[in-house]
Amino acid sequence: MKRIVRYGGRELTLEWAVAGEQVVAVVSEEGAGRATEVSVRQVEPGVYSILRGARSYEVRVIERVVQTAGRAFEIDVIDPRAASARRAGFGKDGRQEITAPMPGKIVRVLVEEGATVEEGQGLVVVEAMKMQNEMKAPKAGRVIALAARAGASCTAGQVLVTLE
Amino acid sequence: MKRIVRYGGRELTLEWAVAGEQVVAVVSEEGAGRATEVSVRQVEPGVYSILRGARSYEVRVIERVVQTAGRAFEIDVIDPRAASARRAGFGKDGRQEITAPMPGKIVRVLVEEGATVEEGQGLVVVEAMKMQNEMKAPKAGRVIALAARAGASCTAGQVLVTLE
Amino acid sequence: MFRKVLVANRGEIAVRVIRGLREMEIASVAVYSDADRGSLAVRMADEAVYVGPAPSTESYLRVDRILDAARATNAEAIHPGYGFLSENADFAQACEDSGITFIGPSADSIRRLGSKTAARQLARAAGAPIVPGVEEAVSDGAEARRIAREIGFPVLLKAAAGGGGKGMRRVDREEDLEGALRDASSEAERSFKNGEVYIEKLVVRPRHIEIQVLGDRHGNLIHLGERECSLQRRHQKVVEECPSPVMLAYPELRHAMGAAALKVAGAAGYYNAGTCEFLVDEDRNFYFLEMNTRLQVEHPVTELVTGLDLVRLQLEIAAGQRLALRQEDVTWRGSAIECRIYAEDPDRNFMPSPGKLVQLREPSGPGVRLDSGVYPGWVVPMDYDPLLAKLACWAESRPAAIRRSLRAIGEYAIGGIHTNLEFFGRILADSEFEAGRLHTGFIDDFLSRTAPLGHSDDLLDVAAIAAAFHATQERAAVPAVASTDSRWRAAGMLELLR
Amino acid sequence: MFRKVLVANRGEIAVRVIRGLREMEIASVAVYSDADRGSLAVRMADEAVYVGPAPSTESYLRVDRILDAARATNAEAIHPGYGFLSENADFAQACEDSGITFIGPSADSIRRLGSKTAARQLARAAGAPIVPGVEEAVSDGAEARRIAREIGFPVLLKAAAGGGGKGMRRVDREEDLEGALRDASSEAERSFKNGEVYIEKLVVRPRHIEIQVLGDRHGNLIHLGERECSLQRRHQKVVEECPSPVMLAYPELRHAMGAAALKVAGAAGYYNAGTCEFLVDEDRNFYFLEMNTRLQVEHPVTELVTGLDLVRLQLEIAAGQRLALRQEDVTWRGSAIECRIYAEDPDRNFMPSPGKLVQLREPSGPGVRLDSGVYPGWVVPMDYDPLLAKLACWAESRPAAIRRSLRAIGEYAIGGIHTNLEFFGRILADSEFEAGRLHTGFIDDFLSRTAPLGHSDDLLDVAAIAAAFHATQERAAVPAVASTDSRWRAAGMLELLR
Repeated sequence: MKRIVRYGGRELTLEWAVAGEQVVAVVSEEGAGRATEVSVRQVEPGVYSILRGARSYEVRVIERVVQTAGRAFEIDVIDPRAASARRAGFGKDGRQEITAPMPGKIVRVLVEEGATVEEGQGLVVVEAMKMQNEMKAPKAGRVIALAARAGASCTAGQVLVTLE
Repeated sequence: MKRIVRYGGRELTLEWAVAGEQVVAVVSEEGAGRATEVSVRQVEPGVYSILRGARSYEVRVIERVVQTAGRAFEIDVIDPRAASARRAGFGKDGRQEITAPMPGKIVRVLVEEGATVEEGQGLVVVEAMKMQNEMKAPKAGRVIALAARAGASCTAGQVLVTLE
Repeated sequence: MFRKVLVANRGEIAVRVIRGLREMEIASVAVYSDADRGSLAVRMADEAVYVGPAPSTESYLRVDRILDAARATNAEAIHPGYGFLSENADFAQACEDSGITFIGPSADSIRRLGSKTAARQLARAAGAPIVPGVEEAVSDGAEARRIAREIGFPVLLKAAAGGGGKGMRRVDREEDLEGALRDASSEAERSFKNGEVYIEKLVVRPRHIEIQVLGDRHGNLIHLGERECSLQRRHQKVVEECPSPVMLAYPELRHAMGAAALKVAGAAGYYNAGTCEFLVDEDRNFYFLEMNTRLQVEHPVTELVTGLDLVRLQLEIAAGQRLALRQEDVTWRGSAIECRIYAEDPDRNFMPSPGKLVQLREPSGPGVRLDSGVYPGWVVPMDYDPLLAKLACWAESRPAAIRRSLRAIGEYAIGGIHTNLEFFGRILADSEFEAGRLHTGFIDDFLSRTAPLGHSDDLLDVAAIAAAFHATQERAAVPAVASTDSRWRAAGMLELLR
Repeated sequence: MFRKVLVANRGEIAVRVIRGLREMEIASVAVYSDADRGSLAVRMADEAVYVGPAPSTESYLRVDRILDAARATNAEAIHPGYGFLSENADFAQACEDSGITFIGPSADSIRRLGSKTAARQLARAAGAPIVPGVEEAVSDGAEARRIAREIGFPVLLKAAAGGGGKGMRRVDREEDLEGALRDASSEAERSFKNGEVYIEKLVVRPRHIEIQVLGDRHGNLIHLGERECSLQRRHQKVVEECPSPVMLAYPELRHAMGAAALKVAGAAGYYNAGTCEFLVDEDRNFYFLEMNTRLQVEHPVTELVTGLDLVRLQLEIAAGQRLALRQEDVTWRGSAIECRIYAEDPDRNFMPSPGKLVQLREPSGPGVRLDSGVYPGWVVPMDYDPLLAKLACWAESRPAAIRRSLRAIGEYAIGGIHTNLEFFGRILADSEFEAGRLHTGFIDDFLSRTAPLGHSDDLLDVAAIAAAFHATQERAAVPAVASTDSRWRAAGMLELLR
């Protein structure tokens, strides 16, 4: 089995073979490879008990999030054949999108479309779980799109304001 | 929806309709029917929160076993169309089958095939979880079949000895 | 004693009260909004009554619906928990008017203590020290500026009816005053239906220490010692402990502050469990801040150290019983630390993180108490405060309690939403924390002086293998049962791959 | 202190020790058989080493493999837990010979106390009262008959090397003696590799009360009070508590029995945690039975009431530290009750019930301590003893501890296998139990004088609806999210169906 694994800026190539619950894997990064043998047992849905030598790890996987040893990794696993597809990224032009940091409710909109704003000026106030968060302008500019209405609810990552 | 429900010696007929998570059901037993309305929410796999009026019940279902309010019911749910099929029972002839009460290991066989035994005489000793249980003859008779071998493991309900 | 009690709350505190009721063989009635039909409280209660849509203003804050639910189920008393209607004098009054016992102080006590400004006047009159500041609510920016100039920046804006940091703002520069005042007031209005805000002097590097008091309806009043709650973020408590490290060094401070707390409670004719909050400066001067006239979120650390059951005591007091306990009967054994597990993302400025709790493994074993309001598969609503559970660990000494907490945090796994679990792992392992050098700015300092946990490539490899395995699981199935020899079989392949 | 310790055990006690080690910042090494690769202990330990096939004689009882595992991981000490090798003097010796600290008493102490016959001689010499009987192991039936006639029926056959009721038989009639002797001896041989069995007089309606002792390697020896373990089935303890109800009425008995226990331990040159078991008759005469030279299954009740951590004390003692604790420092606060949750079917004569644990909800909250060795999805092996977990509840008083235990049992749900959970619900609600009138025959009496819980048709209807719903779920799907109005919508249909 072979997969490409992306974590932070890094890209690892993983090749492994399975015998029973023994897994022999080679992790290579920028040409250099390290071989490793582990015993993998799925103990609960998405929960793996991994023994590497005597060392015992409990690893929890939910979608991209991998938790182990009190740390959380955000890992993308990509089938080499599909790898290219996932290369997309945001092309950075002059525009700046202000997105909702969490699912919640828009309690106040402090600017209007077309308005020019200072850096750090408040744009929108979002509330979730009784916590208000004021979205500030990351830089001076003009509001070219305003998708936020007071009283409306929003999802995490939803674009509320676009500056130029 | 309609189902036949068997519990202990009793047979209930259940008819119900669903609206959202409201369930209106009529339970009839030997002609007499009682109507009831409950709110059913599956909160975990096989776990149901049921509100009947204000009364709150947590009900856990695993195969035939239904646990609620500190009690366990063994309930068979039968589709009326298939009902007849489930009517089978054991025809009681002179024979008596002694079955393993639990999965375990046969540690000792105390009789031989063809031997005649007294009521209460020890036949086979089964061990599981460090607990030994001696299977005794429920009545006097002759061993006509002996499926138990010392050292062999057995499953719950497996026939070990047949008396006549 | 009551035969049936309604719990006018949700989440972990509703579960806590339901447990207490069951242990007293009192029937419990939960109330629930649309968001909470499947909540743990509803699952555990003897009865449950629907009180409206998800927004608390349409359900948990609706006095009429709560009272209707109590009447419909013939509940004899109502336990308000904390937050929501717990410090609402009109609600307490409405309960009594409809012949239902409010499990809390008198409406009159709540009124006299509910507004911080009034409470501080009362405290000063009773002879308890208070923070320099102005006790009248301020409305317009001009007045605010005048007062702030008087007592000097930095100042603190606080909601008069507030609690839990809502409607609270620190203001360091005059130019920020107006905006902060507007936000604080509107947040206060939204949270407490009372926009009143006042201004006070900000004590530098203070400890936040509170005293638990307990009084019956016959004038008996005692204190159960302190809780140190200095670890806060956005004025929201995060870690609480008993005893306070400063009291371990200066035991007499417990008695001095206890005496001050009893003065305040006594002056307010207080009964029920209540909490006097103080700021303590570096010279151990203490200033009364406010009194919370209900069960405190962090009551478990007091229960663990004193061996008392505060919920049961509340019920006995509400039923008119006399306190069997005298001050000299109260003893403190060992040390307890509570961590508030919030649905929030420490890596993204602690943004709330509602959503489905896909995986859950809860800690247990010696000295571990978990008061949780969640279960695997529960969808954490975005409509309420982000508290999921409280992890309270007891041990013979503070260092042992810290190590036990770290052990329990290591066992605790929550998947599907972000939580501050890992953050607690870092805080409790911090040498400043272990040294007990705490103050309300501790967490901000901590965040600025420390970095998130690093990791070895070995650990990354293990994580990567698990992720890849999980992703391809359907095809490369993991056997459910171990095969004895497989353990040795694969050795050869290692060569092959090298 | 040690840097790394191997835990030569499995199940809940392995988890308990691993937790203790983590709290002392000592690395833990678990060992596992084929049946335990996915066990909670393996998941929680820092390291885990495979020691063989499922049968304990090929894994957990293999001295050579345990020692190899310790050497391979550079463990400095071995904690044996209870059962398995914990009371095996040769193992203790083998550890010391290979330079690994055995966390327990000296091999010599184990030898002197390991055989009950030897232990009783030692106790008598030390001036502790013992049960009338014969101290030599009996082999053939003729000798057994002679002795039994001497002391009179009923008599008890006990494995000299035994524990936990294995190789133990009550014999009421002479004609049953031979068969019982054979069974007891072979069971003893199988369980302890020592078929020695002896005979003693059966004390009628005795309480089983034990004293926890604690000694260091410098001759300091104290006791931590008693545990009442009278509730037994097939000589297997089921419920244990501290304090004993009889000591609540007669506190001086604790000190008398404590003194006797210290005599025995002192005479054996004992160090580590240990337990002296006594029978107490209705006139409160007590007789020394045996000493368990290891951590006791039911140690949590002592920890809850004394506030001490027995595992940590064991480790400190094994590391050669002096006991900081003096007898007068030991205090007892409140009351604790432990229920042993077994995989067994009360409706079928408590037959073992191994298999897959499909559902699991564990209790928590105030005063609840759970020492569990299982998790949802775990397959309980048939190769080992059926103990799944220990539920220990603490409260200010015995009645409160009983009600708290009942509350916790109500929260506790185990699905997929049979357990004795419901049985505990009945026992703890029993008036005889509440009155504290306990004796080793209590459970048999209880079973004969009580009937299983009944139920109303209402409850059956609810169960039936859930079952039918579950069976048809795929088709009549239950919405994951509540629809507000549906609550009112269905009303009409009710008419329709009538």
